Amino acid sequence: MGKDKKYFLDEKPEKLTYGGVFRRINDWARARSLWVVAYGTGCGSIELRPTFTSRFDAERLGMRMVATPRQADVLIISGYLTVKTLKRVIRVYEQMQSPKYVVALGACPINGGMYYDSYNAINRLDLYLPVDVWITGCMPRPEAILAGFKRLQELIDSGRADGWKKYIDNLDRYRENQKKIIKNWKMPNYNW
Amino acid sequence: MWAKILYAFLTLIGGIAYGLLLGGISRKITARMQNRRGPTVWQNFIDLWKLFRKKTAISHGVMFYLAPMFRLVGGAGTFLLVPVVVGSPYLSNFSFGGDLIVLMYFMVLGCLGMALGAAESGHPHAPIGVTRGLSQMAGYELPFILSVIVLMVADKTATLEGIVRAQQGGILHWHLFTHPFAAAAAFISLLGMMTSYPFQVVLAPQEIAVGPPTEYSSTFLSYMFSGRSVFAVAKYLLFMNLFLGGASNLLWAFVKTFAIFLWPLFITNVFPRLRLEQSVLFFWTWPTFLGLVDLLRIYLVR
Amino acid sequence: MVNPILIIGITLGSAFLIGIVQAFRPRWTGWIFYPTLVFDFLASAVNLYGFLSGSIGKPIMVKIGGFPPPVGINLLVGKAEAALGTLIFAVALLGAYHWGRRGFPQPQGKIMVLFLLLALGAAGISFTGDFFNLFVFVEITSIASYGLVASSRREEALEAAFKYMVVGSISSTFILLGVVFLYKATGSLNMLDIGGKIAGGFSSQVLGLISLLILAGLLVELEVFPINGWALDIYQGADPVVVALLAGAAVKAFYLVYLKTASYLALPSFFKLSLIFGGGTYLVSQFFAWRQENARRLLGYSSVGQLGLLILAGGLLLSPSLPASSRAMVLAAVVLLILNHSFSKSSLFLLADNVKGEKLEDWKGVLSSSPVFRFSFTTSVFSVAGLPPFPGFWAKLLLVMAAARFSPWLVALILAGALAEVVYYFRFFYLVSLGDKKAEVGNNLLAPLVASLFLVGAVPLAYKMAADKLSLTLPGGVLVLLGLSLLVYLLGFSRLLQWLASLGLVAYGAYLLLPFLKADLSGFFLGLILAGAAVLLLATYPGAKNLSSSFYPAYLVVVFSMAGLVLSTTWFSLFVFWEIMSWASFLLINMGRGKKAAWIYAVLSAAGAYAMLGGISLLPSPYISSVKSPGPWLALLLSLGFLVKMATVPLHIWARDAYGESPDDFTPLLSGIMSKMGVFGSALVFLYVVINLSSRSSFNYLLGWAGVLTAFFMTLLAVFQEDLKKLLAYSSVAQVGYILLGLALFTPLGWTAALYHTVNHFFFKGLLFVAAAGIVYRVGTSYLPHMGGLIRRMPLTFFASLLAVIALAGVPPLSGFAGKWLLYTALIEKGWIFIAVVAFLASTLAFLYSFKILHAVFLGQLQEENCEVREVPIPVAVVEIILLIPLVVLGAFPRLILDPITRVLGKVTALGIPDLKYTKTLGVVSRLGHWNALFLMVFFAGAFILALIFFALTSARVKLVGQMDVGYSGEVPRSPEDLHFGYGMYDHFRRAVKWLIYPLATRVWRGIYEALGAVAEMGRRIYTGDTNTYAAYVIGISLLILLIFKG
Amino acid sequence: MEVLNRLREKFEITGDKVQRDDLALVETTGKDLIPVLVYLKTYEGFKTLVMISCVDWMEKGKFQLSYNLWNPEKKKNIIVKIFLDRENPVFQTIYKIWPQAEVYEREIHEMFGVNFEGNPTQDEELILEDWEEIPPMRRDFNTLRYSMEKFGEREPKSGIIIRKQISEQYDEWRRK
Repeated sequence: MGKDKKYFLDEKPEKLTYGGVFRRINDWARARSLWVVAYGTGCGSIELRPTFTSRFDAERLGMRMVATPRQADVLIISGYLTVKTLKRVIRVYEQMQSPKYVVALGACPINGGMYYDSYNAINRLDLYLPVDVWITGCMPRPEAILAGFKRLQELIDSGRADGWKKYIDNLDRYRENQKKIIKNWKMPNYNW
Repeated sequence: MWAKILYAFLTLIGGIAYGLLLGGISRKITARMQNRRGPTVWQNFIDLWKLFRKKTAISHGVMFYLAPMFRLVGGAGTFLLVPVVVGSPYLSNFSFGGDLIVLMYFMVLGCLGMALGAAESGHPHAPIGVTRGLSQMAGYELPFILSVIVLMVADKTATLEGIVRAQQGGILHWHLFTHPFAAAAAFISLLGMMTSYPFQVVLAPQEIAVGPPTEYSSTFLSYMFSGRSVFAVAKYLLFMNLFLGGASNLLWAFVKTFAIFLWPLFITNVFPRLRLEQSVLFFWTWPTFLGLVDLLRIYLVR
Repeated sequence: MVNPILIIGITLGSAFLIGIVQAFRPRWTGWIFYPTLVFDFLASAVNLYGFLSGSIGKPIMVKIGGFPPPVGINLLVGKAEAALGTLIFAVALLGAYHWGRRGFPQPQGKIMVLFLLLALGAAGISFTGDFFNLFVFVEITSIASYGLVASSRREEALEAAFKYMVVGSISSTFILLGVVFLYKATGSLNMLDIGGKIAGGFSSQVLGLISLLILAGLLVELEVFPINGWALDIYQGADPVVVALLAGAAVKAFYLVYLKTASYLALPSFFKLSLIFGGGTYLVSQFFAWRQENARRLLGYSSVGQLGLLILAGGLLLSPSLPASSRAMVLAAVVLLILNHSFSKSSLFLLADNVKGEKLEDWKGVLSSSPVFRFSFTTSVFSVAGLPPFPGFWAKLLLVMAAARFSPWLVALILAGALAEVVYYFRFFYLVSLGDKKAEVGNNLLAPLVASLFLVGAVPLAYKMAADKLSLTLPGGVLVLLGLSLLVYLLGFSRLLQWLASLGLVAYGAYLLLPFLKADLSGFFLGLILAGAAVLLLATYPGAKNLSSSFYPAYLVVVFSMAGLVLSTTWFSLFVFWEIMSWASFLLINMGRGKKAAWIYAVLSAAGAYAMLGGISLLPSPYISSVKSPGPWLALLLSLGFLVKMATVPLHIWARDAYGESPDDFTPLLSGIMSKMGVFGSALVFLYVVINLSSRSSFNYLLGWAGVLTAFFMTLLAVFQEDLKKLLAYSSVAQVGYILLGLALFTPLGWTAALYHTVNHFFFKGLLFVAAAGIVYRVGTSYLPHMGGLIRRMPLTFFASLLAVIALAGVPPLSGFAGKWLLYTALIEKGWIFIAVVAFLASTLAFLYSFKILHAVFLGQLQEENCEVREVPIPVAVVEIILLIPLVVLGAFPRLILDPITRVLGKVTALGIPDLKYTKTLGVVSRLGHWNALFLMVFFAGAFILALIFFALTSARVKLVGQMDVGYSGEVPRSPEDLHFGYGMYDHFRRAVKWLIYPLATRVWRGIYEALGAVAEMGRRIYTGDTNTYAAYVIGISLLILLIFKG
Repeated sequence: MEVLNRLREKFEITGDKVQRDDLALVETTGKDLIPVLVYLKTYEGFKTLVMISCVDWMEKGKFQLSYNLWNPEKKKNIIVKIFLDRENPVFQTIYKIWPQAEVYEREIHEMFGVNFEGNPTQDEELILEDWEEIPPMRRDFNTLRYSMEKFGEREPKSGIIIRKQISEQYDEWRRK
């Protein structure tokens, strides 16, 4: 990994404060402009398609799918998460720019769901990433997802969706958990 | 002079706002065409503010850092070189800065700057998008140049004011009607310029993320966003002045640019996407042929 | 004065003596052999000096046996004879020395005798004043030759000797028959006597037949086509020293006697005979040599060709309708041709003796083996191929000018032959300079060196002769500078010293040429050349670079010949400098990697130049500024050379590789300034040659299309180029296409655009090529996909390249836009709207490669192997900064250049000044539109800075991340290569335009070359190598001559 | 299916069964498998390899490899089975007959630990990255215990006890 040092920034993100002059209006705008990174991690991502297209039309809430984590605000963990996917999810999450939010769909991210005894699917997502909103069900219907997003908007609007802050504050602990199951950590220490 | 700059600045703010609003309207119209409600027309303002007030941003180097400024200034410069209302002391912007030729080259500056910044991001999708965009530009420039040259030769002037003045005196003097083939060619090439749907391979979110701005985030993106909006407005204004007889007051300017704005919007919602070589060859055949018809007419009549 | 009989007597005596001495003391033979030759040479030289200095007034007449001329045998030695004798013995001496160093073939004494006899016979042929004596000497020469040729004892040599013997016997028979009949008819054998009788009105029915018999015999000896197969076999098979003497000198004696006989016998159709056989031989042999793979036989073809040219010139001399002034030109040309051919060919044959093997392949790498070899070879090849400043060039110039009075077709023939000669000689040169290994060559190089030094020494003489005859004046200052440039070669032990000397010399040149820096067209270009050369020379700082020791001399020669070119007042002078520039640049390009490119460049340059020369020879007046009005075709001919230099479609095929693979330090000059010489020349053509209105419009329109198509296609090709320098090469050619378009418009505005672009193109393309040189030097490759991300390592170069590319793309607010604006305004004003459309499209395409340059080199991912690359060397950086400033300053204040251009155009009366006004608010105002450069610059800079400040104040926390921290679908990229988009950047676009970039021109040119080569190959079959066939040819052709020209 | 008759004539067939009209099962020995496959592909028109699967017969100490072939013209399936020794599961690759077999073999190697000699890519990771245990689809692999150890607790304490019991029962059952 020594060679990669010059190619990746090996520096911890700084802790951020939450507030400022425009706090109210910022939160209001953030709540109404949620850009979702289009990354289907599990079976639940099939529910996202109706959510975002004509039938349920999440765009009326100001939501959009974007293709790159750099521009996204929301990361959706749609269902079970395998170890292999988790590595990518961590990298994607860390490449998003703050403030950023995580929404977990279905039972699997909560406690493993029907894959509780799988050799490959993690049991609890919040050990590895700060989750702002859980939406239960296996799978949750688009209505439920929309309700979840509504909840996320409320949280953001009231300034309580601060998972991104928690993640930076407790980065070492999260990293410890992550490294526990990702034995061979082939990523840079900090993904930017 | 300072007053002029102030007016121009105000127009610019108005232009950006108008561009954002048009973007919102287009999203709304698209939504209605797809039988859904869609976001509010102010959605783009909200997005812009959110992006502008993001907490963190990443940069990949100097050009990456400067590119949004290039984009914004290029877009704004283009906008400011086009008079909104010809002859008006308040709304003719900086059209003394140059004529149509200047404008056509100045338009490239912002795109080129942004392309360089995007390329510095080191993300392969960015230069892929840029090369696609430039290639497509080589496609749509041909019919556009043809029609612009038709107008310049017909009106014996290269200034936008001159071209607008040549169209005064009734709707039938508009170049849209006096040079219908050239106008058709130009309006088809407008589709390419706006990267609206049959010619949308440049951004192609499904395959190359969003092309050039893949790595841009936060405040950088907000600059690009506003630059893009005002650039679009500048193009509408340019087409208004070239083909729709300019505007005699602000209201007319709104109406005409809105009409022009609807054209690519309607096309974009009903067409699938062409591959790059298809779109280039398309531009080099039918619209070019249309443009040549008028060019030949001008050449023979002269 | 030395009595010529002494030469003959002593030589004969020595020959006998050697025969005797050899029997007792074989080693002593040399003590007789060499002094004899030295004596012969000195005696002839003394006589020649006497004739030249005037101390010997009239020809020396030697009576033998005391009988007066008509009855007794006599020798008649005039100026020509003395000169030829000197030449023969000089060559013989060189050959003998060479042999001495190498070791004589055995049996030594006999060979020496034969050698002496050969020289003696050749001298005797030229000295004699008697037809029967002539026959005797011919026999002596022939027999000596048979023996010498056979002496090398190779199979081919024996065979050749046998063929020669058969053919020579036939020829001798003809001569003897002729002499016998001549005596019967006239009752005399003395040449003068017979000449006098014939001039006095003596006539006889058989006289014509007799003369033809003698001449036919001589023509066989003169190796005319198609009865020269035996000669080629000798050249190929015999000992090179013998060949050097035979081809270099002995044949010239036959030539002299041919001329003398023809003029004494005064048959009216002689000149036709000579023209036909001379021209035919010349053209055919130059042409047949194209595919020749045997070096010695190739040189043989060349010799035969040169002889053909001499016979052709002789035909011109014999022509009754040639004016006296032209006759003097032809005479001078003949002298120069003989001189040139003797020394260059003996040098080449003696060099060939040093190379093992005869195939061209065996010659690979000999150029790098030793500097002496390189010098002799280059000089000889240049001279024999007729390149300046060597005598061969002047001879051809004189001959062409004289022939132009006679017939344009003759000019075409001479030039076609000259071109064919360049083709194969430079193929030879290209093959020789190939190869990385040093070939093993002998070290017996003194004799060829001396021969080539003779050539160099003959340059002033040749120049003087040509200048007298053509009333040619070259700018003296420039000649001095050119001479000094060559002296820089002597500093070859240290590149640094050479560099400093070059800088000093350019400064001195600027000082010397300062008076010419006026506000006219020449002054404009002169300023560009001097300032540009100084700046670009600065960037060639030798440092650790591996420059050839002849780099700086050649560089300076290019620079100063360009200066001479723009200062020329006559077309001759322009042509001379043009040729010097072409060949110096050829040498420079040949120093790079692209040897083949250099060859193609040489061939195309020569083709263009010879077309130009043909055009010049047909012009009514040689003065440039005298206005003339020939048809558009002549103008096209005249401008063909310029078009080649500008690499206009379809003559562009040399450009990519020549630019791309020439030495990196030379390319900026090539692109920035040298290509502008084509612009200068075309400007002259537009201004002074085509002034007839109707022909001008069609000619200009044609060239306008040529310019715009060049711009379009070259831009398109640049888009798909994967090599930095080749990309820039295409771009450069395309930009010159715009300039040509501007010139072709022939409106004040068009010319303003062209001249503005000329200057501006120097700035940005010079900058880009200098930067490319620095990058290639640091990175070690010019292959684009191997670069990328260099902005982190070379920020200054990136910044400079960025500005240059913006200027190149013509985007305001930098300086490049002005050229575009002026050009389009001019185009639309003139009404060339279809051209305008293509030009616009081409400049749009330029954005594609502009982005490619910056992205592929500087942006994207920094490759692993380039992580330690440093910024370009300091001199390069300094030059970058120097060239950077005008891009910005001119962008804001275009009038800094526009005003001088207006002044220059004011001098050009045919055009008038451009219709541009300057106002404070609108900036530059044309009839069509306006453009406020300063405002745009201020606005852009101001708005940019404002936006930047606002951004810095309001933005989120910006973190500079690592180069591979990109959103890569959650994956961790493995290496920069995976992420870099560098190869095949516009493949999608290529799919759209592949029908446009089909390499048609290359295929067509190659097809023409191959087809001609195939024809030459077929033609060569007439030399069956069979003695019977040769004899049949000889008899058949002689009979044909007799039948056709009898009356 | 008359194919079976022909097979029986030519090769050593240890068992066969016609499951449906269009599906037959053939059992053969390791040394005859590849000839059988080549024969089926070349002469009988079973041109497509649908899949290769593996079954762990832990009690018998065998792995069963099933090669599922498809005759697109006659619309017939045939499954050729062989048994391998569970302790030392080694077999030849057939990727030269059907290139797509390479990936199936790779997966079986990863999931069951069967070695396919000659398969160039079988040691590369397919699904499991950095796997250190015994292959997870072997029946003696206790996936629940693995999940508990690796991914931690799932529910409050009581739940853990229940899961522990389950996993112990599982282990006992294995031992039988």
